[in-house]
Amino acid sequence: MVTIKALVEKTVELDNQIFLLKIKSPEIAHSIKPGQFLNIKVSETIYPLLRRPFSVCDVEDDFFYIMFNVFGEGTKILARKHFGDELDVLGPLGNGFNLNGNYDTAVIVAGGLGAAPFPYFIKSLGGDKKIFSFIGGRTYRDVITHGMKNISIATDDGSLGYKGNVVELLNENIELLKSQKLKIFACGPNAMLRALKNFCIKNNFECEVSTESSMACGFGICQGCPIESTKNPDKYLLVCKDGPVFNVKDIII
Amino acid sequence: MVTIKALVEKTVELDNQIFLLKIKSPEIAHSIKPGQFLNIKVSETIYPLLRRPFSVCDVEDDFFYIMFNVFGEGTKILARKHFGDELDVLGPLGNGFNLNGNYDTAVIVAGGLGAAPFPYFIKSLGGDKKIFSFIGGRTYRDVITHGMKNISIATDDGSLGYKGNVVELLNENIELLKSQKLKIFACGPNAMLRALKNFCIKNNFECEVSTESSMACGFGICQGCPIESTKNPDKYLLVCKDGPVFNVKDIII
Amino acid sequence: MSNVDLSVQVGTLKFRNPVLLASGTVGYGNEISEFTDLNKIGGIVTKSLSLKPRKGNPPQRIVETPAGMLNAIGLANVGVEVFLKEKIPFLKQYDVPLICNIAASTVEEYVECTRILTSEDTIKGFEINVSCPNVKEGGLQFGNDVKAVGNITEKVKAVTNKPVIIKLSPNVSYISEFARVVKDSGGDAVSAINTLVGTAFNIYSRKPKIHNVSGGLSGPAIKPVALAKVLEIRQNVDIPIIGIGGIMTWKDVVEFMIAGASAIQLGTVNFINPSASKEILEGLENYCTSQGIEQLSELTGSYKI
Amino acid sequence: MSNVDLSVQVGTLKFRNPVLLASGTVGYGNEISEFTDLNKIGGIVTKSLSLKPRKGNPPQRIVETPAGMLNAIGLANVGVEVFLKEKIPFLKQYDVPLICNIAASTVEEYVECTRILTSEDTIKGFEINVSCPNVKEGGLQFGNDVKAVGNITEKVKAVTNKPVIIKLSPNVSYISEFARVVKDSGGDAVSAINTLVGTAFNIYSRKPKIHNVSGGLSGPAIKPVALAKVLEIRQNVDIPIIGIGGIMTWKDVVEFMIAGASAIQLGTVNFINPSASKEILEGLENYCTSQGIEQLSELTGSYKI
Ligand SMILES: Cc1cc2nc3c(=O)[nH]c(=O)nc-3n(C[C@H](O)[C@H](O)[C@H](O)COP(=O)(O)OP(=O)(O)OC[C@H]3O[C@@H](n4cnc5c(N)ncnc54)[C@H](O)[C@@H]3O)c2cc1C
Ligand SMILES: Cc1cc2nc3c(=O)[nH]c(=O)nc-3n(C[C@H](O)[C@H](O)[C@H](O)COP(=O)(O)OP(=O)(O)OC[C@H]3O[C@@H](n4cnc5c(N)ncnc54)[C@H](O)[C@@H]3O)c2cc1C
Ligand SMILES: Cc1cc2nc3c(=O)[nH]c(=O)nc-3n(C[C@H](O)[C@H](O)[C@H](O)COP(=O)(O)O)c2cc1C
Ligand SMILES: Cc1cc2nc3c(=O)[nH]c(=O)nc-3n(C[C@H](O)[C@H](O)[C@H](O)COP(=O)(O)O)c2cc1C
Ligand code: FES
Ligand code: FES
Repeated sequence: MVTIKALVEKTVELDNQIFLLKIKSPEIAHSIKPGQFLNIKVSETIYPLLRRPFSVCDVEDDFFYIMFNVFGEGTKILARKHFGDELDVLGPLGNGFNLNGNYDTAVIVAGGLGAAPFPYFIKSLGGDKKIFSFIGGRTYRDVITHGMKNISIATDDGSLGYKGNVVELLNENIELLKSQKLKIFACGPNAMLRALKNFCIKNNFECEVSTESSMACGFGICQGCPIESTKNPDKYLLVCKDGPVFNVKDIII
Repeated sequence: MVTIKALVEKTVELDNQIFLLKIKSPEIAHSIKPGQFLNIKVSETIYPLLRRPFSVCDVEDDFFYIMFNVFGEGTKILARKHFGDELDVLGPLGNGFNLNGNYDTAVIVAGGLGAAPFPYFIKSLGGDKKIFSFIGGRTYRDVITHGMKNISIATDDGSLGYKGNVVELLNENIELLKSQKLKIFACGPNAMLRALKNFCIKNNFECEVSTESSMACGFGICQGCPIESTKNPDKYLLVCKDGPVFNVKDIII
Repeated sequence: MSNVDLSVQVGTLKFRNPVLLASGTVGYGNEISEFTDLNKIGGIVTKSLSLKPRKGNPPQRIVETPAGMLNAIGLANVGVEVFLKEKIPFLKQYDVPLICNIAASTVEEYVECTRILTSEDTIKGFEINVSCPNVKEGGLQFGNDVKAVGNITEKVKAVTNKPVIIKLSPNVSYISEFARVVKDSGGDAVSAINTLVGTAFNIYSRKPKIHNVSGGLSGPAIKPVALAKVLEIRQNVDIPIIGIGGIMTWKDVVEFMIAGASAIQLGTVNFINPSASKEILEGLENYCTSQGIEQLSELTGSYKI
Repeated sequence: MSNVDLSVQVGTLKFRNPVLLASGTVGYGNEISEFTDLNKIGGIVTKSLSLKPRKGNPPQRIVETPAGMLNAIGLANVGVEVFLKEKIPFLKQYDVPLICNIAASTVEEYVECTRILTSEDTIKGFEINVSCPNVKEGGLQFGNDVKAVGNITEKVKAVTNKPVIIKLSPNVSYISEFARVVKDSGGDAVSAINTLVGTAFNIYSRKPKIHNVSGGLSGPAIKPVALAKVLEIRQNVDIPIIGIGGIMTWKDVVEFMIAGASAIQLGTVNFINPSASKEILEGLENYCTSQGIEQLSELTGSYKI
């Protein structure tokens, strides 16, 4: 965990207004794990005041990538960064996905920008596991397939792939899934994670999810990012420190 | 008086860290007079919150220039503007110098960045008046001669030109000055303007000075920029609306 | 034009839309009229007027702070007489409700100002400034004294038939106590908030950056505080509220209305974007259309807590 | 190292420099120690501790605002017992004065917490939080009640020989009245300020952005208000002040000291720049050198008004 002044290498705009920012930082690139995140100060001024959390999207040599869309003021500023601009990056933060375990098939479930952590995840998984990627979005414009493998798509409006949500699509493929020794890795909106949790419990699938929360610090000092724990109702877990990746059974979404 | 989104044409750094910003705005370039100023929003965000006032430094066709040094956050941001960047400009504001009058010689007295309004002033004066420019600074680094004519220099530390302040230098040249039908036009720090006022009263020289004040609006609605009037002690004048250029006799500096 | 009804009501005062311009941030309307069509805004509130002209505080009167500014203008104004003679004629040209803001050092002065101004037709109501932090006598003391605020409300109401709005100070423990006394004393509405007391020092000279030592903090920095004050009043007292504090965009206006404001005022933003009201009105209309809101006034106090 | 003496004194408490870390913004020191050398800072104040562990408020607990943030953590903490058992051992490793901040719902709970903690050597003093705006019982009510603050001060002092600092609420009409009662009741110092009450709404759902409805505003936005409160106390009551509110840089520290603070605390800045104290200490040293100041503590209350 360090704060680093890192230099922007380039900003790439994918189609449908998704941006990939390539940032140079050997310290982070060489230590970060898939599912971990970074808390980035997007300007040198007090506007915006707080850092912005982003999952590590990919890693190449001394560089790491983040993936985002222009949502509010912070991401608007980020999207305009050029080669040579300096960013103040705090990381690596949180616990990433646990790639180990007794499974042959990694099933990725991503909703919208929940796709962000998976390019690096897939790269880290190496070649010995099978990968199925289930990708959901409201419409075809929300579907992000960058860096994904073996892709099935669901859209709420049916404008691309299966018409329905991504958990319904998983259900459609339940026989295929049941035939695998699998572990599910998911990231996406809470509604999706909630449905997925029920699905996994019902089918007794192992599942890790990456969660989101408003954050100030990103490393455990502000207590701003509580998430309800199934094990201990008297104490919240912290998304930034105990997560952002949790076994889906450990949290109430 | 308009608010205009104007495009930056270029940013030039003179030596000694003085910047010239060339900005495209036919509306302003064709209507502004020397000594008038602009109130510029240097960022699109709320940081910094207020506009920043700058004298018009020069005008060329559809472009106008401002001259500044990096003083605080606002000017730091301005100094980094590139071709194509948008600025929100409010102007022309205030009353400029009165170029008319019964004089043959325009005597310019500028202290430090007080040099800013004079390139355009000199251009506007045309060829039929003589010009003497007296330029002061603490050291040689503060002396700005850009766009000036017929220059005499004073520095407090004697590192360039006359050793002493610029009003003392005027005094050294009192015989020459007295032999002219002159009008003095000045801009600079308050200490300089105060000394100059005494000098002009003593010698009965006509003199207009451009003053500064903290400002919020720049056009008369906030009452933030009072300056004491000699004629009416019960009411302040406003630097932004009644000035920034005043006959030196009308104000208490 | 769409079908959205932007009109709002504050007690008996009707405004074609909720966007008023705040006292002390638009003078008497002249300069801002070059940027804002006064015939389109909801209303305009004058700079605080006192019985006699006031020179105001010596400079420095203004200093920028993070997302805000401090001011200590000291109620510089032309006084009620010059106002009636020289400023009213300009304002008469427009079809815009004019609210006169009054500041005073004694209860009698509040009453006297109101009495003098009330016969002028162009004036549609009064906003009584009991909360200016930048003058030595009067001002803040009144604003921090529940009884005084009640007394002023009652006495001013007694000399005018026009609506009386009391502009409250945020520099108190419970602003709703003040709103309650205003209601109980016959006041028609409250404006919330005036500026927060703040200061800043020059670290080299060790002098306050503002000649008056402290000033009033305004701008986006104070928006969360202003919203909380509006909500506190709304939850405790049944009186119309004009919301003020840090409004920059139409979104801020919606937030204030949700929290309980019937109308709002634009202050500091006028210095930065003197045509803000135009963008704000467009934004409000689009918001209503997209949200299926027919009457903007439905928003008032519509928070879901 | 230069010859500048950065050490300061707050009552009988000595700090090697005025830079303390504020309650609730550094937990119990573990995480921040990766960025800030705890052996170099002036002191550390714990997250508010209560007698029993507290779960705190449900999310959303945090929202950004212009140059500030709202929080409603709800005093989530491990409770005094777990603190003594699990957190103290870590803090013991460092040579840094530890101040325990205590929050409670009743006077008895404040007393009981202090009594339990006072025997722990590592703890050098107490900061009593009578001013948290984010809990339903206790908290703000105490902070807005002069008598209650006096009573708490007296009762807590009675069970400890260690210095007792009362952390004051800014959400009151006259903060100096509270500082006075602290002094009169035997308190050793005051901390000013805790957060300002604020709120924010989602304009689409019309729900408060913060689950607790309102939260505490902190960060640069509140700096001018905090400075004015410190100045008000300094001008009216002879009691040491720890200045808090919006400090981001060494310049802010100097401003607070000029206004009257003997020491300061860093809050929100820790989230943005967790090694801020290092830069601040360097800045203070350079400032002193360039200004010919031999003892930083000379600055305290050195305003020229
Ligand atoms: C662990 C983690 C990983 C994330 N990874 C990614 C990613 O890889 N790609 C991506 O596009 N987004 C990601 N997000 C969400 C991302 O942080 C927000 O989209 C971003 O902060 C929006 O900032 P803004 O200034 O554009 O929006 P604004 O709305 O202006 O932000 C205002 C405030 O709200 C917070 N905020 C807004 N949206 C979110 C959100 N969804 N989650 C948490 N806080 C939010 C901001 O941090 C800021 O404090 C992640 C969030 C978390 C917690
Ligand atoms: C009519 C007028 C004309 C001016 N013309 C020029 C010019 O041509 N070139 C130039 O370099 N400067 C000029 N100035 C001064 C210029 O406005 C300030 O240097 C600039 O605002 C500093 O902004 P900053 O953000 O860099 O500094 P900061 O210190 O960060 O600014 C903080 C606040 O203080 C105000 N401020 C700081 N210095 C001054 C000052 N000297 N006068 C008034 N307000 C100030 C800023 O406007 C801002 O509100 C002029 C000022 C006025 C009033
Ligand atoms: C420069 C300035 C002058 C002001 N003068 C007055 C005044 O004369 N009377 C008054 O009631 N309020 C006055 N105010 C307060 C504003 O009307 C408003 O309540 C406050 O600024 C908060 O709103 P804002 O954040 O939108 O500016 C003044 C504010 C500013 C910034
Ligand atoms: C997330 C957060 C949690 C806080 N928790 C506490 C607390 O438990 N006890 C307390 O006395 N103050 C608490 N505070 C208040 C700070 O200690 C400080 O007084 C306030 O934030 C103002 O300083 P700042 O602007 O530097 O943040 C908290 C502040 C924040 C932002
Ligand atoms: S974001 Fe601060 S504790 Fe998690
Ligand atoms: S700057 Fe606003 S009145 Fe002059």
